[in-house]
Amino acid sequence: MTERQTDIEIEFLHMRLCSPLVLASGVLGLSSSSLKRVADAGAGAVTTKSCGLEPRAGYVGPSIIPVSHGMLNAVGLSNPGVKEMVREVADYRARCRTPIFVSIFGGTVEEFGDVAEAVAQAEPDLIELNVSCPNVYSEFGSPFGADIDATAAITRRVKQRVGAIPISVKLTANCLSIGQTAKVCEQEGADALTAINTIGPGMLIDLNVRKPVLSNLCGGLSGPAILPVAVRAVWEISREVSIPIIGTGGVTTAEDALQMILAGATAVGIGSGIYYQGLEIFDKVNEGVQRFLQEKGLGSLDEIRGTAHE
Amino acid sequence: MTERQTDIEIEFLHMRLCSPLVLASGVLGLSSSSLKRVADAGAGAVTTKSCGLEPRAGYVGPSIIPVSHGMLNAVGLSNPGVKEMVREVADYRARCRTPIFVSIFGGTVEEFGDVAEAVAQAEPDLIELNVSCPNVYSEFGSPFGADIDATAAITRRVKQRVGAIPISVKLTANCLSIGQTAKVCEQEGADALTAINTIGPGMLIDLNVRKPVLSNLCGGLSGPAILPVAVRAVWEISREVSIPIIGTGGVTTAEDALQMILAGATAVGIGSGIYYQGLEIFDKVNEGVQRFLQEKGLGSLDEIRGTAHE
Amino acid sequence: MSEKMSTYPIRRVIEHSPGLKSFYFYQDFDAVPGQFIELWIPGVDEKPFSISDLSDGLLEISVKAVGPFTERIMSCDLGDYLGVRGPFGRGFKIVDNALLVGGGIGAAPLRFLARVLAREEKEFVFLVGAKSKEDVIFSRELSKYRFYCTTEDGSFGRPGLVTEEMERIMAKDSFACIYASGPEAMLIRVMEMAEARSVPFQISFERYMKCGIGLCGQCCMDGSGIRLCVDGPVLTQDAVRGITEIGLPHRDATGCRPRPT
Amino acid sequence: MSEKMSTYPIRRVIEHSPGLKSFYFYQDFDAVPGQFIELWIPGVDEKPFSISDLSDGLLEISVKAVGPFTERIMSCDLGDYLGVRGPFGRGFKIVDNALLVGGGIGAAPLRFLARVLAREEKEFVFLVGAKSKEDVIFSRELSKYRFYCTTEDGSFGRPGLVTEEMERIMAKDSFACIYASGPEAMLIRVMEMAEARSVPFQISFERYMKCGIGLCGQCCMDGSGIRLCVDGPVLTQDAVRGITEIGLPHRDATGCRPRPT
Ligand SMILES: Cc1cc2nc3c(=O)[nH]c(=O)nc-3n(C[C@H](O)[C@H](O)[C@H](O)COP(=O)(O)OP(=O)(O)OC[C@H]3O[C@@H](n4cnc5c(N)ncnc54)[C@H](O)[C@@H]3O)c2cc1C
Ligand SMILES: Cc1cc2nc3c(=O)[nH]c(=O)nc-3n(C[C@H](O)[C@H](O)[C@H](O)COP(=O)(O)OP(=O)(O)OC[C@H]3O[C@@H](n4cnc5c(N)ncnc54)[C@H](O)[C@@H]3O)c2cc1C
Ligand SMILES: Cc1cc2nc3c(=O)[nH]c(=O)nc-3n(C[C@H](O)[C@H](O)[C@H](O)COP(=O)(O)O)c2cc1C
Ligand SMILES: Cc1cc2nc3c(=O)[nH]c(=O)nc-3n(C[C@H](O)[C@H](O)[C@H](O)COP(=O)(O)O)c2cc1C
Ligand code: FES
Ligand code: FES
Repeated sequence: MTERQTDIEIEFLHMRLCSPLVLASGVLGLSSSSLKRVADAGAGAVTTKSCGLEPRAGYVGPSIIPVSHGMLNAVGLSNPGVKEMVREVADYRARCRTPIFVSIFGGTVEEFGDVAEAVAQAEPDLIELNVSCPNVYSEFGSPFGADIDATAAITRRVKQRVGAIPISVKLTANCLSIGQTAKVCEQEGADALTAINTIGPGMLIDLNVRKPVLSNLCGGLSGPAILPVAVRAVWEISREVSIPIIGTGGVTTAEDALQMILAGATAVGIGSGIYYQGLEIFDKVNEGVQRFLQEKGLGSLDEIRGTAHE
Repeated sequence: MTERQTDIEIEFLHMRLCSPLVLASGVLGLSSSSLKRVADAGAGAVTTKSCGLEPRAGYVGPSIIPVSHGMLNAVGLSNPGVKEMVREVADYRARCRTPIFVSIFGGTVEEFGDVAEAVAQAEPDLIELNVSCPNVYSEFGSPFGADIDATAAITRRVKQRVGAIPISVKLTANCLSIGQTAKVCEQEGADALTAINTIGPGMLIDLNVRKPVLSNLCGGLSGPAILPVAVRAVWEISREVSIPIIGTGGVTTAEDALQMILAGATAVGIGSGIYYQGLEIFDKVNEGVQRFLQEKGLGSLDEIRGTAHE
Repeated sequence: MSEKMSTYPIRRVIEHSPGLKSFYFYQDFDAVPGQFIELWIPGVDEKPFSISDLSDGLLEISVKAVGPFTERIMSCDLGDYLGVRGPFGRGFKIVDNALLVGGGIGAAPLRFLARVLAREEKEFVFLVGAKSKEDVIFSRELSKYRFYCTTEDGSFGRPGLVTEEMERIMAKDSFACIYASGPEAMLIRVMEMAEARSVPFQISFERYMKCGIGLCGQCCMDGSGIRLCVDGPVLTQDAVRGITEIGLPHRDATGCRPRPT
Repeated sequence: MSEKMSTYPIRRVIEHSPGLKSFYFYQDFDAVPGQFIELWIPGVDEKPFSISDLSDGLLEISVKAVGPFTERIMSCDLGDYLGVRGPFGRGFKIVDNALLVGGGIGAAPLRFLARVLAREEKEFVFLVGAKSKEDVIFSRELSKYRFYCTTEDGSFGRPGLVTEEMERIMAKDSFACIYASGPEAMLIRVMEMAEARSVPFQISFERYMKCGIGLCGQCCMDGSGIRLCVDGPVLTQDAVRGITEIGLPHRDATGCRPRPT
């Protein structure tokens, strides 16, 4: 574990995170050991893979493929189910003090509530509601995240059932107004917002076999390609709400992370960036952010958060 | 002008195009000379910049900036107005036989009809309805393209007013279902569809001055980053309609163009690709497509169009 | 760029025995022994396979039919296009005077290793164990080297387990490194013997994999949390030491580890 | 990658005369004389400017206040961050024994050219014409070279137009190339003289520009349709020959060309 630079610490809800960087859901988030390894690599918090009520194997391969400037994925919400996840979280807690956020999904408003309540037993530092997975259309229809009322209902219901555990709603940019959706989530009691999930979705077709490569035909686009869209989304959300935002999407460098913070993010999610930069991405981005603050003579990220709005 | 390869010729509506490649609207589309130059470079058809009733200067700079894997633009529908455009089209016609498509926009359904009628005087080979410009939000509200009913109304109205001139509706991926929108356009009489316009929008923030770089703050994302989203959009549309599709978005290579065709596109739009590959992009892609057909022993693109659906 | 999906036609198929075939593809990457690829049968699924040889751009993988995917690939034929992503992971480091121990289809990556060792004029002994004669691949080729084989049913080579043969050989000779690949029970025994004699080892492990590029978390090993697809599949004793799940049932596609009931 | 936007602090400002300043930035690209950059005043606008010098990473641009943007830049100060994208376009090709003819602020790209010509030990004569003494920039530096100046009001150098001086010089000497930059009326006269004497020319033109990277179509020249931002701003006689709009009012930001009413 590298020495933490105190100045890139942030206050997030009632936690102090040693770094603004948060492992995004779905990446290296299946097991306690994997999550601990990411925490040790320099993340300020880690998020689990989204889990539902029952174990799901997800789609057959290929389910994750690099394309020219990003990744396409349609893993089909594969996950070990909430019971197993609760065990992993407990195991993580016993071994690691870095805050852990548990991501959940459900097929109905009520199911979101059920999963959240089950997850609450593990006392995660935050429950993230994945209302925005674009890859299970045939099963669940278009993502809740595209429907502002459904998103509101899920937020409200989960909030009722998890008590004091903070919740963050993970928003999609594939909606009419991410700013308005964010505002409604805040009104319904969301403690934070995560934005964005993958965009598109996108498709890659192989020219020789003339078939889409992903077994699900299409998958969500993440990685460098989506950074500008994510920055814009965070900017729009931050204009509408005062709760903290985990700005996620396409971050691979300190400059990218700083754009998120200037747009109004409190923390910065990193997922696909691990493919592009390895697990060292956390240290590298932390150091780059630190260097930027030093060069500009700034004491902490608080001094620049959201300043691109001025 | 290079020798045309007959085998990449396509039938598009009632035209024969010497290449499936179409210059996308907004790129090098202001003047007859510029459009002719692109035709000479190997495009099968060219599309003008979108024009409205009156001249518009658009936004101040920066209005077009390259980002890591694409371009952001918010030119603010700058255009010389329909009267001037009609002159340019006439001038183009006098000098060049490559088909010309005129793109139009309007602030209301009626205005779309007015501009279309004015443009029809120039007898363009096709009128493209830009219902999907994402960059004039503050002025026009969210793009018509996100609203299926508005898109339908515009299509119907324009169809009534331009008589026999074919129309293509330019769709945005920033909507709930591009397939459904396409279907409605077909029902309302659209002769073709163009997909997609830029996505996002996206934002780039400068870290030193802590401000968004684009004068409009955000702008539509085009270029390589959006290819997978465009391919998926074409695929979805092609499942719903039988009218031809101009597959546009992120095409820079023959492989990209072929993905579009396998997904169901009849013609392939190229815009930002000109930045990445120069005007030679048309020749290069034509040659690459030709080579692919030869290697696979295929006579024409008809033999593979849409085959990724099988 | 080969981490992206590319499809190649099958250039050659060799049937070693029923349900045991090698497939060859011309492609454009370079790889070291121990690395693996993800193989896509269009419309079916994608699964990891070790590279069993790569020379002059001709890639060979050797597959044993054990389930739906590997059965399906047995019916793939010359000219069929299959998708290949890779090479992935860390392979074997070359050491002189080594003992190679392969169990069943686990011999595949060691065969590529042996070819490279021979090319670099390193000394080595190659042991292969299998259930039966039909499960022994490359025996003709390997007999050019110092090669010993065991089968459980005694139908080829010496009867018994490969680890018994290994015991005998290690009693006589000393080695600078043990390379191994095969069923996990065998690997555990190999590690015990290596540690007992303080011989360094490099062992190729298998876990359920999805992405192959270190993102999905499917192949992360309990304990240290290392990603087998990126930090492995070849692990040294240092890497193995941090792992607590060796010998346990593997996590399946859901991420669950089957628990004893 | 410098075609992307980067911001740099102003390192130095020189006031040549009121409304005529040079600004210096340390940046990380290389460029040739005749190329230009797009300059962004954050929150204001972005406009094209020729590079008037670039050495050891220190970029100089020289601006004359003629409207809102160029007025605004006069109030920019040391340490202010401005955005620079570039370098864009095709610059001048180096020719020995050349005549450089600059009109007003048009002297800016020629000043960079002169420095490069001198560095490469090429022969050249530099003529600058301006309205008045205050509009003459770099005269002290340029007097190291074979430098002649004209002003319309006679306040500096010879009274009259630079093209008159050019006529006199060309009557005496012969040149392998004429480089020119300045108001279009002047450029037309320069081209006439060059063609009359069959001297090749390389001339830097200006048109309304937006993207600078050959996409928006704003700077496309009627006739051949070439993009001035990519295929220019420096054009040879071959390139000029295909253009039909020289001397006409320029297209404005809407794309309209003001028509005589
Ligand atoms: C790094 C690595 C290298 C391998 N090299 C070879 C090789 O050279 N030759 C060879 O024949 N086999 C190899 N395998 C094993 C091969 O991947 C499995 O045999 C194959 O995936 C089985 O799929 P199935 O549908 O035929 O069988 P199933 O019935 O699905 O499973 C049979 C066995 O294979 C395992 N398996 C299934 N899917 C996967 C997966 N996605 N990733 C890993 N294991 C899986 C199962 O856990 C089970 O143990 C390798 C595996 C790994 C991880
Ligand atoms: C390739 C090139 C190199 C140039 N180099 C220099 C230089 O070295 N020094 C210098 O002082 N000026 C240079 N200019 C001109 C400079 O860009 C204009 O003076 C400036 O844009 C004027 O803006 P404004 O708002 O001050 O004036 P405005 O009142 O807006 O316009 C004044 C004049 O500048 C022209 N202009 C305005 N906007 C643009 C634009 N976006 N692109 C091109 N022309 C425009 C107008 O057409 C008009 O002729 C160059 C222009 C080009 C195209
Ligand atoms: C392989 C993969 C799996 C993902 N799985 C999930 C998931 O289970 N739940 C979720 O909310 N987001 C999931 N995401 C989305 C990411 O959390 C993140 O929002 C998105 O990838 C954009 O960030 P990035 O560009 O840093 O990856 C996944 C992304 C990837 C690449
Ligand atoms: C600079 C620029 C200007 C554009 N202007 C228009 C426009 O006026 N009308 C329109 O329908 N699309 C416009 N577009 C969108 C393109 O036509 C195209 O749909 C989009 O850029 C995706 O294709 P590409 O990746 O090939 O550029 C513009 C795109 C760019 C980059
Ligand atoms: S297979 Fe996905 S992390 Fe290893
Ligand atoms: S300024 Fe845009 S094409 Fe030249």
